[in-house]
Amino acid sequence: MKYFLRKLGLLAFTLFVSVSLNFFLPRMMPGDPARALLDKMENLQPEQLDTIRAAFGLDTDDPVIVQYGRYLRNTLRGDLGTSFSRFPTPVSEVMRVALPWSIGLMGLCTIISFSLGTLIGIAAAWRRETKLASATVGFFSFVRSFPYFWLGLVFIYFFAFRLRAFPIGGAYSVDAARGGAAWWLSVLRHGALPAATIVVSSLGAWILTMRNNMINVLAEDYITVAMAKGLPIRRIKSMYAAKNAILPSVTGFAMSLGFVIGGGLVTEMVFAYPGIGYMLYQAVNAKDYPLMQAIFLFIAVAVLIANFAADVAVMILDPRVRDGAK
Amino acid sequence: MSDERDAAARPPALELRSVVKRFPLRSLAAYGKAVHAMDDVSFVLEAGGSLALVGESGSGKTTTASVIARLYERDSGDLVVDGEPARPFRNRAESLAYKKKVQLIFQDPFGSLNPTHTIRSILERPFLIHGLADGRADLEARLSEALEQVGLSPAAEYLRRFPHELSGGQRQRVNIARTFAVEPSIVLADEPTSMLDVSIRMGVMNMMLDLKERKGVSYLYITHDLAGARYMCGSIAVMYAGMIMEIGPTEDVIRDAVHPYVKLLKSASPSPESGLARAPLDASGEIPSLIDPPSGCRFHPRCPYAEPRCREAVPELADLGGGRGVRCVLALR
Amino acid sequence: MIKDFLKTLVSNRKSLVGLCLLGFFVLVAAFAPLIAPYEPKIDRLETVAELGEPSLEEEIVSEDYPSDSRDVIVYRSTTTREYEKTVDYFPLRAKPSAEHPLGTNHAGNDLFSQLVWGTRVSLTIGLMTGLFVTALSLTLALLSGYLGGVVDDVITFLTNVMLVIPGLPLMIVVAAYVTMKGTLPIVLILGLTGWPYPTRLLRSQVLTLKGRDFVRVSRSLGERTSFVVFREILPNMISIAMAEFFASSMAAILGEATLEFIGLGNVTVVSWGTILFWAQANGALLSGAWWWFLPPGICIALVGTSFVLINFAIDEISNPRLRKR
Amino acid sequence: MSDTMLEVRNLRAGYATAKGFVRAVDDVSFSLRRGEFLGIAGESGCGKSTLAYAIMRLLRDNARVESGGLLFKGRDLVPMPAAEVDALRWTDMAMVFQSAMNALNPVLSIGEQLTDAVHAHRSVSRDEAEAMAVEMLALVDINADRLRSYPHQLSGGMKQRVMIAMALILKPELLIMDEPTTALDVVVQRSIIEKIEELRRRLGFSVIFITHDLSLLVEISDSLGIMYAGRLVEYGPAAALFNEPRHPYTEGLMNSFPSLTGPLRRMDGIEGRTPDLLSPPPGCRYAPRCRYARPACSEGGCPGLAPSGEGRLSACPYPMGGRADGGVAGEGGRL
Repeated sequence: MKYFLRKLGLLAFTLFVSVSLNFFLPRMMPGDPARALLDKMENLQPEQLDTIRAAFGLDTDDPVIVQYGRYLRNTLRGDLGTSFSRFPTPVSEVMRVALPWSIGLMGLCTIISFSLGTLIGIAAAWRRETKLASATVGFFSFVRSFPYFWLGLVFIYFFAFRLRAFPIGGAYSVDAARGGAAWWLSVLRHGALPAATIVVSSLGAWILTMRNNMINVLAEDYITVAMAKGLPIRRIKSMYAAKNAILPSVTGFAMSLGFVIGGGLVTEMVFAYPGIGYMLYQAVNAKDYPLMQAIFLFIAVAVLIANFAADVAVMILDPRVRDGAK
Repeated sequence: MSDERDAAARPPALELRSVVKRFPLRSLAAYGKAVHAMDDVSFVLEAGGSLALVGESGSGKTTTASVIARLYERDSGDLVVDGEPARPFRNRAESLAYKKKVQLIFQDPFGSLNPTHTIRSILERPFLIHGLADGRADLEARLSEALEQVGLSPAAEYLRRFPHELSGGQRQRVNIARTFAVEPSIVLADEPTSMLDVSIRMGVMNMMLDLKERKGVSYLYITHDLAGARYMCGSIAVMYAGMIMEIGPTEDVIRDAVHPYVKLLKSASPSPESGLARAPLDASGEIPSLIDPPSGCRFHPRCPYAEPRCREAVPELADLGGGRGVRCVLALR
Repeated sequence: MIKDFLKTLVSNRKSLVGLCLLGFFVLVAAFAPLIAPYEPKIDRLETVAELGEPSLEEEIVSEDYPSDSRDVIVYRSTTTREYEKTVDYFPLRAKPSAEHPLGTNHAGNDLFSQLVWGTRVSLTIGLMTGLFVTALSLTLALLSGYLGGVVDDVITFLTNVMLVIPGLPLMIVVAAYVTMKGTLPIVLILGLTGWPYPTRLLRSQVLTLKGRDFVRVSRSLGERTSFVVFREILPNMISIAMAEFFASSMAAILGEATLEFIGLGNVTVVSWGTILFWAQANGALLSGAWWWFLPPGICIALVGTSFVLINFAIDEISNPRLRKR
Repeated sequence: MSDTMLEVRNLRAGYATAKGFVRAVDDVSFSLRRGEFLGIAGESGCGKSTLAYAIMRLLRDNARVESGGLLFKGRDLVPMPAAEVDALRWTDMAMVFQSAMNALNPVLSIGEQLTDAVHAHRSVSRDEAEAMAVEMLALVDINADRLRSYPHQLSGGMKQRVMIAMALILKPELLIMDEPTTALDVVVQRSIIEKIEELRRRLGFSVIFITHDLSLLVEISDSLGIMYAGRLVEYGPAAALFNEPRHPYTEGLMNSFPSLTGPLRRMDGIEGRTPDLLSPPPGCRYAPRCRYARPACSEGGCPGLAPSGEGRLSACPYPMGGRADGGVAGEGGRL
């Protein structure tokens, strides 16, 4: 329980830091990006100008601390401002359209990649003397070094452009009626390449982490004891080796998850997949700061919550953590 | 081995009076709690004498050594070295002067030599820090002497090596050489042989006894092994859960222990002469947590003779005469 | 000890391959002007030939455009002699050929030259960031691990917070605000989002070392804190700090490429990331120009692999369990 | 039915390292009677753990038995197929490991770890297995409610008692204990040893108890084997070995434990260090450290165990009395 509360506290504080970063970043930047932007965009409509002014706190003479208070209150209420590239749509509305795509794509990919990578890592450690194991490890440590977006480009080139097996971008076919079987099929076909990109790029990290953890655990005395006890190999592998080896993996979810999500964003950009990653790309190009910040905030919150879930999972798996002994 | 020099004229080398050391727990949930590592610890180490501090793991004996070496400062109580009460250091000179007098030997021969340095750069530090060598040539001579007096010769051969190129026994000899390099008057030896191979322990122990004779230092010898304590020291103090339970001349305490814990320790210690026919232990259990130590006498939950009053108040260390003291209500009868 | 470490690094087959690979790219970066056939942003070759005496007035004698990619202009100058200047324009979006081994891009720049010059920029940014991150996290780790107390609490807490805030989106947002152009801001952005993980690892190493007996011995002998930290603890952290350096450098090279690819870096600089940016912006994919976007990615992956290989060996040195028996 | 539980015949075993093959157990032979308590003493690196793991057929991938036989109740374990070994292990012979801290799986409850051994070998219901676990825990004085506990919730001594309960749960006839009390405090160590003695009397199994602490073994063993640098150098009844060591190494070891109650005298231990098994010295491996060594000791092969009377075996060809000078302890009679 102590552990749970401590993690909950950290979650709350990290949320607060993310929200505050969002507010202070543009105000801390040297060279005043707001003024630069205003000077550059003379042909904006007055309402759009107001949006920008509001985003940077240029519309008011209130001291920063008052603006900060107002910002916190608004954020808490879900009011994230107005997008000025899609004026006058509120940012939250813009995000609502993009979210399901991202959650579907990245959520699914993360789960697939984590489970698959963990399983392969277990196998690679269990039979680490075999050629196949070292080849797998070698291959994925090489693949891991490719940038996500580049792997996406390669996939588009080979599978979409050359083989024409998959569409080159987008998330669904506009020809099919939304919600119908044909439409769902097109969603799958559109999602296949981006999903493959994310899974292939992130798989290596999970495999290597799990493999190293497993190798460490396999050297423990309790594995020898389990062998001596004559337990079925399946039980030794799962309840004695993997259950211990997966704990650091789940804890390490924090770092890796942020990385996978980041990679997922860029993958969306490459495939023009209408999730929040692609939206972030458009926002960056249009210098739509309110939208950009809202997207960052959302991603941060999502990662934080996923991490918290991982912490809870560790608590369930590891009795030592449950007792606060570790 | 227990021929203590006539020490009446000199002040004791070391005296502890009611020293207390607690380590507050830093976590929020344990706010206000502390590890009671030393509680009301008092003893005297005569100049040129040797006192064994015997206890199991978690008894606070290592903390005692660290407090005397002033790696941590005590919370309360007096620490008197060579008749001078220890006060907070006002400057580096005072701290160095103290450290020159009191030196520690650590338990782990593998961990106490920095693997990235050669024996030379390890061993020359004490001379450099305390300014004990007069020029390069003198330093060389002193380095050789330091190694040779712990039985490592030719010295030049060892100076060149890295710690991982030495055996455990050789490393512990280097440690001892480093300790004696500053010519301390008090040596605190924290289980110096417990991690060595059995067959070479006696060699290290004998060497320490010889060094003591030659240098006239005083030993505080920390160990969990009663027989080893008897071999090394004239007096003995048995610690349990942060407190001294019995103290006195070694032979008296071992032959005729008063405190039930000391009796237990004695009957549990391996002793081939006693054979298998010995009586079984009459107590069980393990050392209590030092975070929530038992009320009253710390040994009462395991003590076969415990009475209700043992639970209520901590017994005083009763003076039995002949230099013996016991912290137990039984001793008062 | 350091010598031993390097010896082990060279004697391990994996790390030897890694070191060779890295060495290759470092050489390419260092000798870019010698290796690359052209300057990275040149789209034409001009040759000037002397034809005759100076004239009284400046005039163009003749203009000839024998082909789309060649202008031949003959002109006279008043002070010097008569010149013939031949300008050979590089073809745009050319396929690989003898003159342009990796073809040219939309602006007629030679892609092979860009790749070679880009090595310099990408590697510099990667290694500089790696150095910056390692120095920063080593400092924080030593401060927090050795001093403990409130300093440790604050640094640990900040590390934990920054650890879970996703790095790339933060980097994107920060980069979008930055108006300065150049290499330094990128190094700063990558560095300031890259320190938490290495700091955490290094700190736990400091804590382990601080508890080792040789540190206690050192203190009981009367060594100064600075000696304990820099001579007793630091030398024992070399292998782990090296590992963190390579890991951070790799993350930086990937991060830099990603930022450049999104267009958040300085698109006028030639690096592996910007080559990919222009490739994407000019539809290299859908015109089948694989020679444009494949090589930079492979280079990134090869450098990354070299770091991974070197780190495998460092891991094996510091973790005996992973050693092949 | 034969009275011999285990017979080790000329066993050679070792492991491959980066620098070469280390023969950690070299030509070791002894036999163990039903119900006997055999103590094997030796310093670190003498091969005593390799011997234990070889008997259990638990040597790791890089280690192997080179030659020799391990006859367990008349059947040789060395060539036995893995499936048959699996059937024997834990049901007929079990092992208690050095560090109970690391020998228990931290994420499974004590109950699960006790019963999964039962389920692996007997087809019993969950309740029956649990009843067996409760019974075993009671034998080692641990309350049944500890079944739901996890290892980190137990003290060191309790963990080691759980390990003993786990080893005995299928009522094996042979129990191998590899330094089972080394990491424990003296009082706990003593109570564990008393517990093993009591259980052995009640259940009648044989014990091979391996430790570096000779002073402990002398009190509890029926027979004693002394190992040095991979070789068994002396073997015989514990009391006889203690009172009258016949091998200089045994004498040296005896001389390494100061006495708790006997007369106080200077003890010398043994000079020098144990040899590197990658390149053992020629002749008797103990010769470089032996105070009685003659030139002939450092030549030729390593002397093997030979009967030295009264059912005792010693690997020193020179009987104690005939040595160059009288031993410090050997003659005088210490007690």
